[in-house]
Amino acid sequence: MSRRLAAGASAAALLALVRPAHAQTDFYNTDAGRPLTIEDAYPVERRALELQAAPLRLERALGGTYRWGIEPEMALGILPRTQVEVGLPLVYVDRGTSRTAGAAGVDVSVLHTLNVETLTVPALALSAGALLPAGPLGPDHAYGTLKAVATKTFSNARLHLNAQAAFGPGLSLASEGPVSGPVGGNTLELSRWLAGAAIDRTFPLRSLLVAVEAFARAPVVRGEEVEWNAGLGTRWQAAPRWTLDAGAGRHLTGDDRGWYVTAGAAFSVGLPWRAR
Amino acid sequence: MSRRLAAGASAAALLALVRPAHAQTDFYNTDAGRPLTIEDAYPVERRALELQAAPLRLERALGGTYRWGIEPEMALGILPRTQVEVGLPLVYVDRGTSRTAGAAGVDVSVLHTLNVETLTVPALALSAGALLPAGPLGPDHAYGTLKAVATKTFSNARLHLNAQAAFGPGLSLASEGPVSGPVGGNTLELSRWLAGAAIDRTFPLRSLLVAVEAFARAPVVRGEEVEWNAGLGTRWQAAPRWTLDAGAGRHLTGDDRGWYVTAGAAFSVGLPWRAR
Amino acid sequence: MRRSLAIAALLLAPFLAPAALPAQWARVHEQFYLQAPHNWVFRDQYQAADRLFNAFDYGHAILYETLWTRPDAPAALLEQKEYDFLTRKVLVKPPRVPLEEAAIEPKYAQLAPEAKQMFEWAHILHRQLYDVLADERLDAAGKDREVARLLAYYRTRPDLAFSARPKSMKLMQEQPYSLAFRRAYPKFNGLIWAYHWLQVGLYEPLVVARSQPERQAGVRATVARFWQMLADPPRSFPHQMPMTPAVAPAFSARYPEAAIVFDNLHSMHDVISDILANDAVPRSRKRAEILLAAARFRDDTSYVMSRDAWLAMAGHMGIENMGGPAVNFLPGLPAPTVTYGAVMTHDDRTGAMTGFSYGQAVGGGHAGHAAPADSAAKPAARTSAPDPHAGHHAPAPAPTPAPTPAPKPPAKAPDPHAGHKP
Amino acid sequence: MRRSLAIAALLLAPFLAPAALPAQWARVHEQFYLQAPHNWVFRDQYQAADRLFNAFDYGHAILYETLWTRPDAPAALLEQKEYDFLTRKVLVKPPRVPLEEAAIEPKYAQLAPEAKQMFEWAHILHRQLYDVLADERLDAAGKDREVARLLAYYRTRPDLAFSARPKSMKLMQEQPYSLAFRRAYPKFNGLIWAYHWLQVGLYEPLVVARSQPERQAGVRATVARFWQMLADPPRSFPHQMPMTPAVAPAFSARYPEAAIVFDNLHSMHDVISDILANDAVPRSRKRAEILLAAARFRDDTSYVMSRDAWLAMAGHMGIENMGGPAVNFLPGLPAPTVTYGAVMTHDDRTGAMTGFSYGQAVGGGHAGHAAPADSAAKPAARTSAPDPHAGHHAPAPAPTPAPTPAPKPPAKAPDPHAGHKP
Repeated sequence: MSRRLAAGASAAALLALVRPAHAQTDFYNTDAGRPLTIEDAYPVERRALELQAAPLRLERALGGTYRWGIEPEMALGILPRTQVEVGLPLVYVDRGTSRTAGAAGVDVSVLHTLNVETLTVPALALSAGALLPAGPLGPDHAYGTLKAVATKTFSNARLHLNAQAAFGPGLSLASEGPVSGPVGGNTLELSRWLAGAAIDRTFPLRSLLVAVEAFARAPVVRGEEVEWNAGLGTRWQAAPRWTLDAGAGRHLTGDDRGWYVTAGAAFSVGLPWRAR
Repeated sequence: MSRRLAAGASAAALLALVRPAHAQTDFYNTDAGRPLTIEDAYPVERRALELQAAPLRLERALGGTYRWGIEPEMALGILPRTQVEVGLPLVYVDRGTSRTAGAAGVDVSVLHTLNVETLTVPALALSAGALLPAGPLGPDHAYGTLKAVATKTFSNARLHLNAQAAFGPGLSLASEGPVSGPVGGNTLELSRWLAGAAIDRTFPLRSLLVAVEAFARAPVVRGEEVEWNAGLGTRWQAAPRWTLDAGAGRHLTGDDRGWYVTAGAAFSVGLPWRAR
Repeated sequence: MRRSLAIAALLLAPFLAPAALPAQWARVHEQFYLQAPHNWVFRDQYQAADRLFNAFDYGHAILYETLWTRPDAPAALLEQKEYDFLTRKVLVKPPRVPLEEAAIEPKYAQLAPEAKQMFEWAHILHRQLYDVLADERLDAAGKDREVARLLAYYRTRPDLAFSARPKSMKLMQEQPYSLAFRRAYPKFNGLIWAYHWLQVGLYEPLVVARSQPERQAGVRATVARFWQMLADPPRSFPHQMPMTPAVAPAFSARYPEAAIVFDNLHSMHDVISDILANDAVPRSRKRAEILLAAARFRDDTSYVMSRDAWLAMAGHMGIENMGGPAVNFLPGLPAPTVTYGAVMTHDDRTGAMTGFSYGQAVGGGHAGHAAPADSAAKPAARTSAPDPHAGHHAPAPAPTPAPTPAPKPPAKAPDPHAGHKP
Repeated sequence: MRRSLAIAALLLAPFLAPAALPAQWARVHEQFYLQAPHNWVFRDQYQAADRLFNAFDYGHAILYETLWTRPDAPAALLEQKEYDFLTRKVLVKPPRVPLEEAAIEPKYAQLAPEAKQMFEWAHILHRQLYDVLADERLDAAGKDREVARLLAYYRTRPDLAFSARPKSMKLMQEQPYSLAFRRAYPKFNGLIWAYHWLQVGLYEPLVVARSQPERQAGVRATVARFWQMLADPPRSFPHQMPMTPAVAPAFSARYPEAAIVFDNLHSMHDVISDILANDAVPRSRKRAEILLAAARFRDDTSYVMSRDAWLAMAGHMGIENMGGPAVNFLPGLPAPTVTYGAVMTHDDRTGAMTGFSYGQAVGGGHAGHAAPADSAAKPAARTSAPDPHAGHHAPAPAPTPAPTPAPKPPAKAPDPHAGHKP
């Protein structure tokens, strides 16, 4: 594989599959990528440990390239309204004639919710994350992201706003010029910025949530235009400890209007505790 | 698309996706393709009408070609131990640079079970089917198949044997020589012959069945060797009227060891009846 | 080619019959239940009760499979191991959907597929009748019409349908093989009878209730009664086969044909248990005896009784020996002694009542400890406990709604006042 | 860029607060339940009862949301529409998992997130206590130890935990806003009280049963009793708030701290209903009143009583006004009058009993219609009906196991003999 191709594949995998992973068991607490890119402002509960057991993702991008990903993650509610999270995305890129597989970095993040929603104030959260070099498809350098999230609940729906910016030496990837094509899907980290909104509606007696989103992002790759995306997804509380999610999305702009589908299952337990 | 490529794509879709569709709601009555190629000897119940609601199939063959299929089917228990079935496979072939979509023929079949299993005699069934020309990915001519099925139940498992042969003018396809590559997956109809066995085990309190299979087939395409395949699958009774199934399989021989995954849901109702 | 033949021989080997058994060719076929708007209504509206019936499927099937495949096993296999599994696991967490019995009793199903399908066809009738009687969209006439349709559909399979003529208990209890099961497996036999009690008993609250809330409450009460039978086995189990006209008299009076079919069904369950459990019937004869009994349960001539005789027999067997009636055993709720939502005032230091700030005591009789008009319907404990409401009246007396006396009070209610400072 | 700004403004518009409301900054946080091997045991072992509690979540939440968001709606919205939906749909087909209450009561949750989370934290304690008491792997000491752990964990959130000191009913019933809910919505109020009856009542069979089958049977009976309360509302509902020491005296004696917390929890449920339902509290004051009441329910000083006074008060309020006791109301099964599995012979023409071919009548007293030792425990109808077993004896008398008399027979059982030819 040529060096350029390798770089392209690596970046593509990276862009497609690695997201700040604020996994939450509760079907009502959406999480970036589970199922939508745009998430809500709430962390996992304090003292909860959540495991993303089988988070699958299939994406089709330009040229019939199929990418498969499995993204084990764990999130921990370490402090009131605060979670830390670690993810290890594993990626398999199938370009037909060539295939690549491996880890695509290590993802760590912390999310802190400032307040609980009241009649006058939406819930607000701040998140900071880093993608660290690891694995054959991981980045060469560490990247950082900062993100602000707001959630406002109406009687019949919730509205979520996300705004995010990236920084770090990894942005020098852009100096290599455009990769072989635009990358599809749920690409957050290596956007110069990302902003979007999601609306979800809950069917509380069924413990089911359905959501739609639209967001814009500026890819770091030089020469790319602002890219618009749309997605829809659902989360369902299958059992008290188990949440299932599924989603799909598509690019609305650019030459290649790629799509992706996701499916996942999260399991949660509490931390051990003993009275002092 | 060149004529040869078109023929190849058509044959590939055909081979991959069209099977005699003996759909049965009951999780205990396996059906060709739902989830395995090798099926059991029982038809749907008399007076039952069964609809395959969302039978999906994704297959990867040589060169990174992904094929997606949706195969609506309906089966009717018209007589004691006898069903007729009609299926309309819809196929989307994604060769990366080119994509083809459309119907891949009309599939009709009848299956008759000769007897119910007793301590000394296994259940035996005969099936006759035809694949009729229809749609852009359908065959040019009608093809026929004949099949014999036997099922023997042990205390902890069941064993199913299938043997099948094809006939019809469609076999002249072989005279065009090998298509661009061997076709993957659950390819029954256009084998000169097919023979195999499946073993399944039931978890009756969960209304769950898991099964494995191995079968050999002789592709009609001249010059192909006998091809060995293996698969595994599961069926689950999700509700009295709903059965879900999922399966996966792989070629064990040949240059291209392609794989496939399937997922489906079947719904059943009874025919209207009034006392005379 | 030689390799292919070898493979073929290998694959076919399991299909070769054991030489000792004669070849059997059976052609009985399965049939879908009657399609109707009331399909699965009972499952939808009475989930917990419906799931118990799924669990019962398992109990019946594992019984036959064990009796047939483990003839030399100690009685404890059924009486302890399977019994505990059934009552502590399967009934407690019953399956979500009706089970595939052939997967639980594969060898029994091969032994007598014709008899197995008779049970299945009758179980479908059982289930569909619950659906009709549970469907609040149907009025009484609609229910009668749908029950008649179900019975007509049931009759379309004369090769499977039980006779609608009552059968004498002689067919069940006085055959050469009779009683082997109840003697060797009294707990499991009692469990099966408790199953049959609920399977016919549950029709009764569905039939006698006058409203949807009464039907919902009645079904829960009947199910609770079934669980009560499991508390001290076999003493607490029915001592006789529960007869539908005794356990569910209103249902039996309204749908006698269905009641007779179910009594015949439940009789044949016991007969097959006896044939399988009785060593005096050689294994080579068991299929023939089962098919003979099955034919007698289908025909309208063997061992028949009149309907009047059937009713008399059920009465003489004694409802008290069958687990008791399926309705009207739960006492009424206690009659309140204050108006709805009345506010009593209390001394914060002692908790003692000091008066009413809203509402009042019900019935002037409370004032002087005299029995009110409905005192006979009061919990017994009330009459011997000091009445803390005596002598208190609301500051501004409101109209006093007289509570309807509860029809069936508990014989004895625990007295929460005992041990508390008055 | 102008377009981007316009889009941003559009997106942010819904976040701008209505000018009339003061900004509220709340920071209460959620916490996971105590991780333990007994997690979800109750759900696993008592599915139908557990699901009712999921349905109760919905009832509580939709009540507050409706009271807050539809202040001008007619009473029929809650008393008929929501009541029917709850009792005919939600309770009949309860949700499979505990619900997300914030999704049912989003506006109430915004009004008073601190109070909402107090309820949630106490509901977690409720649920986890069922788990401990339902766990057959724990002996009595193990259960006591785990209950103590749960209470200690509950206390780690002083910002959410209800006081373990009993509160006077004055806090609930004698505030300026009190009684508004029960007056305007008697059916819904009764339903909430029935919920609270079951939520504390269900501990009692779990505590008093001596075996797993008794526990299973007891829980079913208590659940059946709850359904009985729905049959004739509001007459059949509790007329007073069910007090834990009255409804579940054994539980309250063993775990008084938990019982007090639940009484305080259930009191505060009623208080918030009154605050929301009472028009005398202006909308701008409702949050403040709720937070004030919540603080009083958390502290150990406001409106406190001694435990003895609490017990006395619960007794004086009258168990008969609270839906009755949660156990021991179901009569015993009838005492059989034949030996287990006895075979009566019958005249096939009339159905009349002719004798026994196996087993016999129980108790010689049957022979002469004299009352056996346990006649007082017999169904009343038995004594006035001719005894078909009189005078019959088994051909070969077998040892007669004397059945234990059933402790609590039904006051009256329907007589299947009536109308049948003897």
